[in-house]
Amino acid sequence: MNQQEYLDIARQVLDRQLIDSNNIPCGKADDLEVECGPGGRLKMTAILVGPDARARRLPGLLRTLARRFLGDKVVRVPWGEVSVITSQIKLKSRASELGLDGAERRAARLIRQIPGA
Amino acid sequence: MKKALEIFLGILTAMGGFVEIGELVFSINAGAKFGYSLLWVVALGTIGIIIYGEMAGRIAAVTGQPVFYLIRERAGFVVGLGTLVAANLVNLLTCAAEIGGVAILLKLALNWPYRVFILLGLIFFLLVMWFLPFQWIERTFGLLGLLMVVFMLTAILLKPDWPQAAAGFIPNVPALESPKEYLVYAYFAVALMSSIMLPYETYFYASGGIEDHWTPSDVPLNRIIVTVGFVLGSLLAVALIIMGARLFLPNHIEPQLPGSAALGPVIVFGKWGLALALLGMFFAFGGAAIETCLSAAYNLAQFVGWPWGKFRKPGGAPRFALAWITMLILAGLLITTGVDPVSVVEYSIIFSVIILPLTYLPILLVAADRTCMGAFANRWWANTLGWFYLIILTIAGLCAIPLLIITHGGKG
Amino acid sequence: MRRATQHGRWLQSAVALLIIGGLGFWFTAEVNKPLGAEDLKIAVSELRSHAAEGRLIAEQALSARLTATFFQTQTSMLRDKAGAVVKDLNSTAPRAGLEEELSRVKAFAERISADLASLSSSFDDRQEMSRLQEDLDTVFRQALEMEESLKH
Amino acid sequence: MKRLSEILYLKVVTEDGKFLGHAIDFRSAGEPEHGDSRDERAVDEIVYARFGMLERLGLRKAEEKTIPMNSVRAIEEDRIVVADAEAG
Repeated sequence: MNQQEYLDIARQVLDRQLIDSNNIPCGKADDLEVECGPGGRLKMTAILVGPDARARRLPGLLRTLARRFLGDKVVRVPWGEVSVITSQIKLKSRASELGLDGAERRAARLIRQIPGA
Repeated sequence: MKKALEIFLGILTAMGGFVEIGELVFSINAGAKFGYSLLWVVALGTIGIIIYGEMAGRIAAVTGQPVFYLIRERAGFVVGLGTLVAANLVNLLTCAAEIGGVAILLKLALNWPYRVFILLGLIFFLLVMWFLPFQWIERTFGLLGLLMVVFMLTAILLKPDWPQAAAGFIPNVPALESPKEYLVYAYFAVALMSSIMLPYETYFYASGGIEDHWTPSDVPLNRIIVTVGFVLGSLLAVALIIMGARLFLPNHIEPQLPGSAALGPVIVFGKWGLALALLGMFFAFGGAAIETCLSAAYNLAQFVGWPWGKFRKPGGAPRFALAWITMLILAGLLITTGVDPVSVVEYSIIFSVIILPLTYLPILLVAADRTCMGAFANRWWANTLGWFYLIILTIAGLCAIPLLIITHGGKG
Repeated sequence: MRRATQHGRWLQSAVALLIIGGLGFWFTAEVNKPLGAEDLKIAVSELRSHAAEGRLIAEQALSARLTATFFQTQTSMLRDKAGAVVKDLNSTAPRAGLEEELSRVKAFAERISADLASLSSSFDDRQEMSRLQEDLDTVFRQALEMEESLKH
Repeated sequence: MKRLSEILYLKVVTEDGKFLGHAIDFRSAGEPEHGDSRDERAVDEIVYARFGMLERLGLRKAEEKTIPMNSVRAIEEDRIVVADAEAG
């Protein structure tokens, strides 16, 4: 819907929903990796997903707690994987290929043991 | 034709799902303490929930985004997380209270030990949520919750003083004996408002729209369902207030038990009234229990970006499924400790006033935003009303806890 | 759009302050409060309400509009509520000068919960039921009077 | 190597210490991705704004200004320093 000729990284990428090539939700853009060149040059190189990326955005004590209880896993999705940006961010590969499906797979193994799952 | 049926069912579902244990208790007590004079709060609250329910539904239909996507994207990660925690705490408390309420109702009908019924209720809900598809759950409980209509008939047959009742719809403060009484009045106004605008209704409604795969073409449907459904639903709250005013006020009773509510239909219809009242409340509370615990799972999954929704089989959204199962069991454990469901829900309602602004602000911002809503963005009047309610709710939120403490939870 | 963060932050801090302050206030209030006229009034009005409801239920049962289960369960739940009031009253010491009122309230509380207790087992005994109904009626009126007197 | 969350909302000041506002976003030229592929996206402008009480309460929209990245002198722990020329 937005036909603007620029991209506002914080407002249009950060905290947005990621969906993989099969349109399956696979996490949020919890943070972004930016490369600082000489002077003030900045480049976005990757989307970071996972508990650690989230934890780092919390204030002091909460951050340590979050790290302890939710682990410090973080998955790096190279910017080259980004396919389409609308209100969601569509990726080019499947969640499994990007390593974004770990927890989901473990939960599935558990749930599938219940009849009717 | 199919559309017409969908609208019809949607309306009835929204109506049947409108009242839960907290709203029931607060409405009856509002009537039992202050007669008809708090009816205006029901009107105010109903318009509010219609405004924001419609916005949330419209956003879901147009952008496919549920409430907690918006909260995280617009309010930011930290504030969003705060809202998530608060919202799900309220969901947990409410869910626990509804389960307790259901157990009490079953006890009133069969008189086995209370905790046996908590367990049975829990198992029943788990099975229903595991096996039934979303629409079935929503409609079964919504439609059977319509048995609550017995309270409307009761209210009418109790021959209320209609002109006086009508006057109650105009914002007013009655002449009361002591300053303390005015605080109690304020407390009930805030609580009633909150019980009608409980945040989970918006979370659930918007996520439900996505469960039903709404598209922009469903925007009118959404509008009709919200407006007609919630107005009809609020008539139940009105009926409960009238019942309180006509039956409990003159008898100097301030009902503290779900069973007390059934006395109205009993007096008018005898044993049949009793049966209908108990059944109606059973499905109303049960529906609310399921909605609150699903909402909690929706909120969490939407905030961290998991696959979610009942339209996916549990195996297709495993963490979502785990979330609602855990939620339901936690609620069950909480209520098994023997805490009084009614006081639990009173707290949850007061605390939810505080998260209402945090929930509604992002909805308002997105609904007003042309870049993502396009032609479906708010008109000026929707924005004005939206901000109006946001201010009211912020004020209410600021008064909520002080009032709770000063008035000893409305006891005086 | 992230402007939201700004008012969000503001709202959140307000909320946090409210919750913490509120809970603190609440807690201190709960811990060190001797039983004042206020609390007595609240206790009496609760008892008054329970007595009145017991009376109403008895009346409905006498005109055969209630099932045995509902009657028994509802009345025994009411009894528990009255019992809880008794417990509260016994657990806290009254403020000076209120001893006499306190003992009267306790008397009400015990009488009412006793009445409700026997009421819940009187479904098949109409005479007993109407006797209890009358008794609850008298306690109710006395409680109502006392409530009024405590208001001033 | 930094994270967006570390530089978002930093103070924006000129070399002689004049406070301009807070960095509320980083703008990159070129439409949002729609199928095309690039391995990285350069940031071209910093979007900043001043937040008074009214803006915080949401009663007034904060006025957004932008600074081209090439006039950014340094990105420090707690602030972004830009050339004096931008102070206007």
